[in-house]
Amino acid sequence: MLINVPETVVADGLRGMAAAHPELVVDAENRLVVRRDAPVAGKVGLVSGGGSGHEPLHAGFVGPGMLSAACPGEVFTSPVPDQMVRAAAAVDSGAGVLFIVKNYTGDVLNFDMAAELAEDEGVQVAKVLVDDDVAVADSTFTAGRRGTGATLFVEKLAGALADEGAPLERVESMARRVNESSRSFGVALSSVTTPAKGTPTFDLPPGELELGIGIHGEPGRERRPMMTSGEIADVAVHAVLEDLRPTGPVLVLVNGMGATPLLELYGFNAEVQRVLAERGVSVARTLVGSYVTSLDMAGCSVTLCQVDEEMVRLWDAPVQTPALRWGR
Amino acid sequence: MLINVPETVVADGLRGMAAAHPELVVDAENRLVVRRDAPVAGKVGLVSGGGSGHEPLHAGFVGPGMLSAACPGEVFTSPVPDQMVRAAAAVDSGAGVLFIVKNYTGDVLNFDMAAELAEDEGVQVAKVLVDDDVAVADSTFTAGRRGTGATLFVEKLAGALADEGAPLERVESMARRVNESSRSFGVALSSVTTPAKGTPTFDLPPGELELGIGIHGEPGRERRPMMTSGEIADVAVHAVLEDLRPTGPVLVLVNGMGATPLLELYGFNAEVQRVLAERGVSVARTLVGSYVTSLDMAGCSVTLCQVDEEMVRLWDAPVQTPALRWGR
Amino acid sequence: MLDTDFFRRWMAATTAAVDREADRLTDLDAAIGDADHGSNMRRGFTAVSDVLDKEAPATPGAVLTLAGRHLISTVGGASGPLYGTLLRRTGKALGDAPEVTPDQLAEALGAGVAAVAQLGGAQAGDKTMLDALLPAVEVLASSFEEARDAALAGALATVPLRARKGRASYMGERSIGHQDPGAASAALLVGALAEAAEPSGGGDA
Amino acid sequence: MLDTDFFRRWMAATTAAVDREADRLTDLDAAIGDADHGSNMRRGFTAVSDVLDKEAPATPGAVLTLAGRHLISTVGGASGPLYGTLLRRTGKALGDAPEVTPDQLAEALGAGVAAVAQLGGAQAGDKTMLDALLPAVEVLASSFEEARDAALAGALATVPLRARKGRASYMGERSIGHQDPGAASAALLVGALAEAAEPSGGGDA
Ligand SMILES: Nc1ncnc2c1ncn2[C@@H]1O[C@H](COP(=O)(O)OP(=O)(O)O)[C@@H](O)[C@H]1O
Ligand SMILES: Nc1ncnc2c1ncn2[C@@H]1O[C@H](COP(=O)(O)OP(=O)(O)O)[C@@H](O)[C@H]1O
Ligand SMILES: [Mg+2]
Ligand SMILES: [Mg+2]
Ligand SMILES: [Mg+2]
Ligand SMILES: [Mg+2]
Repeated sequence: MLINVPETVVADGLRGMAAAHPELVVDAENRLVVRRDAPVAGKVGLVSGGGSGHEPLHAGFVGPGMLSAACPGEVFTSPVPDQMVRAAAAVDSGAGVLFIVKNYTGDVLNFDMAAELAEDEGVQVAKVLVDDDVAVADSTFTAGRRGTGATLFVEKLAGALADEGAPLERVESMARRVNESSRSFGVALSSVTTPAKGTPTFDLPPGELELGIGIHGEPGRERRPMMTSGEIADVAVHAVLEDLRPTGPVLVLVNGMGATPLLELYGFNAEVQRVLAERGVSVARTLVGSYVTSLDMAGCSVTLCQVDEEMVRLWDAPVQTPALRWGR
Repeated sequence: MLINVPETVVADGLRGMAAAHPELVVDAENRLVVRRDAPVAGKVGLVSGGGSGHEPLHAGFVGPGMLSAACPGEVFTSPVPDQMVRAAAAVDSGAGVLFIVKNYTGDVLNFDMAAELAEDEGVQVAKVLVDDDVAVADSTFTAGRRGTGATLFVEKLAGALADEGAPLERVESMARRVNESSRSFGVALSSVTTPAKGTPTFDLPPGELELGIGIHGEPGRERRPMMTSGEIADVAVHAVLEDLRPTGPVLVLVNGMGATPLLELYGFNAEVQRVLAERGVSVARTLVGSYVTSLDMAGCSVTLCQVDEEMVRLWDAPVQTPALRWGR
Repeated sequence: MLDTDFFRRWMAATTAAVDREADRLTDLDAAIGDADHGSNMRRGFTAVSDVLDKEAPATPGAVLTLAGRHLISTVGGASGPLYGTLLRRTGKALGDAPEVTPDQLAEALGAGVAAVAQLGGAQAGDKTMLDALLPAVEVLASSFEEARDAALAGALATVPLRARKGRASYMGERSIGHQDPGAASAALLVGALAEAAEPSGGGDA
Repeated sequence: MLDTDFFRRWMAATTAAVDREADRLTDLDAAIGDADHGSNMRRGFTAVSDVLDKEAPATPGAVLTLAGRHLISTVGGASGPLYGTLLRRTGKALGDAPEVTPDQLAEALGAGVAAVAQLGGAQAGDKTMLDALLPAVEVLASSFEEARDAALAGALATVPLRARKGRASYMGERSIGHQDPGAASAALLVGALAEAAEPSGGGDA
């Protein structure tokens, strides 16, 4: 691992991010990354956050057209309420703040506490939960589906709408609609090694893979002998489509888990597109890259989001963040 | 590995890239990625290429403000002359073409042959060699220093100058100047596994690292017990500065080799900036990310490029490629 | 009677136990979670010990509410708000008495555990920290040793359970056969009561 | 006399040998290079065999120039231009005679090897394919078997050498103790001559 000591990994990362991104305010001590021009008058603020180790999510999505601020927690550990309260205060222009929360017990509890505290301080707060991972049964027997790749879609589309000056309830309902229109499925080809533990979280011998993994090194639901990229695309896309059943065009995110070479990820995208074509699903836009990662895990995930014209327009809208940048 | 069969890795990757980047012409059969609007009237064409497995280098740098075309070879194998000849024909507007060649025997020989053939077809061709890796002694006992991270600087700055309409000889001399002003040093924390071989190219037990590695899984010059991120920054930056001895500000590229988490890379950047400050070197701009990679290798490299005002202006100039995008 | 110092010793003994057992807690979490429970608990209780040294709260209730607030502000994850709420609510239930009886503590901790159940929505048998806390609270009024044994037994009894809450629930059937890390750390917290009550004092106190 | 068919058999036998030995060549390249020499050679000679089947060139010289051109167009890396040049220049030196003597072949291959040395700038002892090709050319006029043995001995003699050219040169001292992959493949090419000369014909011919 390229680290000093496990205890300073997040702070070190933030110091290094500050040096590379003078266009952001990076507060390494308080664990906060904020758009330099926040609060933007009249604009709804978007705050997200979660455990570190998923970079560029979330801090890499802070900037015009996407998040107003991000709160990075310890590695794979959701941030504490103090961070979100501070972030809300920093980005609220009076138009209110939307918390975008991935559905993990820790994130939900900490953001809930933060929302209460921020409201005590006079900030109007709305919350949206992201829960797109079809590998988790959404039932009374689980904590509900996990939030993974759809987070990127929610942050991008809601961020674009907020930049247009939409009020909090419209931004919130767009965020909710994006989440409801999105589903993901992930596959691990290797385990992940956290700085604190120093050895792989689970044993995954070469020649085997885990289907239905999350982004925290949780083992998946099923282990199989190695499959080809085409077979993996079949499994992942079918799993997503079974749950989503889109009736219109989709946004596609073909996401690398961290250690998967871009060359392989592009090859996997070719297979994902094949399966979508076979299933008659039309593709509005495709994004390929390692955006919602799990440290050094090898593997990939597929996220689909059914979109209408407004959503495509919001996707295409200008964005200026470290990790996503286009338009204008 | 997320692949179908080793034989189709490059073609599969290009098909997937085509689906994700309609703004580029991706010719999977002829192994060519070209700016859609090429040839641009009056503009010098920039063609680069090399073995695949280093993505986003080079195809991810094709677009306005950077390369006109890229020629991807087999994994870690330089492309064949036919590709460069075809690329030159596709991008030449009459203003000539610059070949940007990383200094490896294979790349040099294939681009040399291609230059001869393209000139036979009436294209004016200039060539610039990139050889920035200080880990290789540049002597009669080696094939000369390898080309690594400086390639990104050469392609960006020469690309920006070409976009301004500069003639071939000025673009060529800028490319040469950028290369002469740049030095790199790389470190591996794990080996690399190529699709063709399927097992790690060299043995690197956890808890050890290789100093002075290249981007093809060649073993480095020295093996050491694991070091902290700060110690690695000391070694890498000192090695670069010893050779470069900058007298003015520098561009900094803190580059991941493929499997290094962005969180760790940012942390490493904090250490690189510390060493530069200790050595009194002022930093003009910093780029952090996995740009010149070696498949699934864990590790990092540092590239410094001494710059004057013109070079900073060219760095800041708009660029619209899959991997680098800013301005305008 | 349990005075303020007893509560400080309790927190100190918990900090020492969590520090000693951090790797085991993380390994348990690696099996069915995300391999951070040990470092989460260590980070949190180190902060608790630091702030108790600095601020020296004057009552049992104040010790626990301060500890709880600091867990919430430093741990994150699921365990931060849950353990933070546990101690904060227990502390609040103790009011501002300078000393409390074991019965009062048992009752207050019962309120704290109920708050955890409400916040997290978990029930007995869901394979969470509640499976160690609930049986401990029931016997706490009898003796700290009995509570410690009940918590430990409760933690071990999570092994055959299938998780229904928290991260382990994602694994479905595959969560069976592993001890819940939060139940294991809850057993440490309860066990530290007995240590704090020993004449030698608990932990580094 | 060596007719056009002999040259086709030579190429076929080389293709078969390279195919058989591809993993070994790649392993040699993994030790001091980038682990692609086997797949490079296999890709190239597969293309050569395909085009020879399709185009059926009429003279020994035409067989080799066509083969060389296809190696250049399909191999890439350092070995593509070098092996391509070797066969192309050898073919050109043979002119358009319908049959050639072993002496003529020896002389022509000498010209091909000289072209390789010029293109790559390497000399004997630099730990490259030349260390197998140069000794083979010297004895080729005597017999194909002697040439095969000389090439093999030359390839093995690269083990103690320190590389000065190509990718292995980056390793400096650490390149010592490994056989050069290009020298090993050159020994296969030369060895295939003897196979092609056997009555049974070489490879899949
Ligand atoms: N809903 C819940 N109710 C009670 N306890 C829970 C709940 N969810 C999780 N836990 C407890 O939290 C523990 C995990 O804590 P930790 O690993 O620190 O947080 P995270 O799961 O966010 O990584 C679990 O072992 C379990 O005992
Ligand atoms: N300058 C040179 N002259 C002669 N042969 C060379 C030279 N450079 C490399 N070679 C040969 O090429 C072989 C490597 O070929 P290959 O692995 O296919 O290409 P690459 O090194 O580009 O990966 C080396 O083992 C060596 O024999
Ligand atoms: Mg966690
Ligand atoms: Mg190669
Ligand atoms: Mg955990
Ligand atoms: Mg090679």
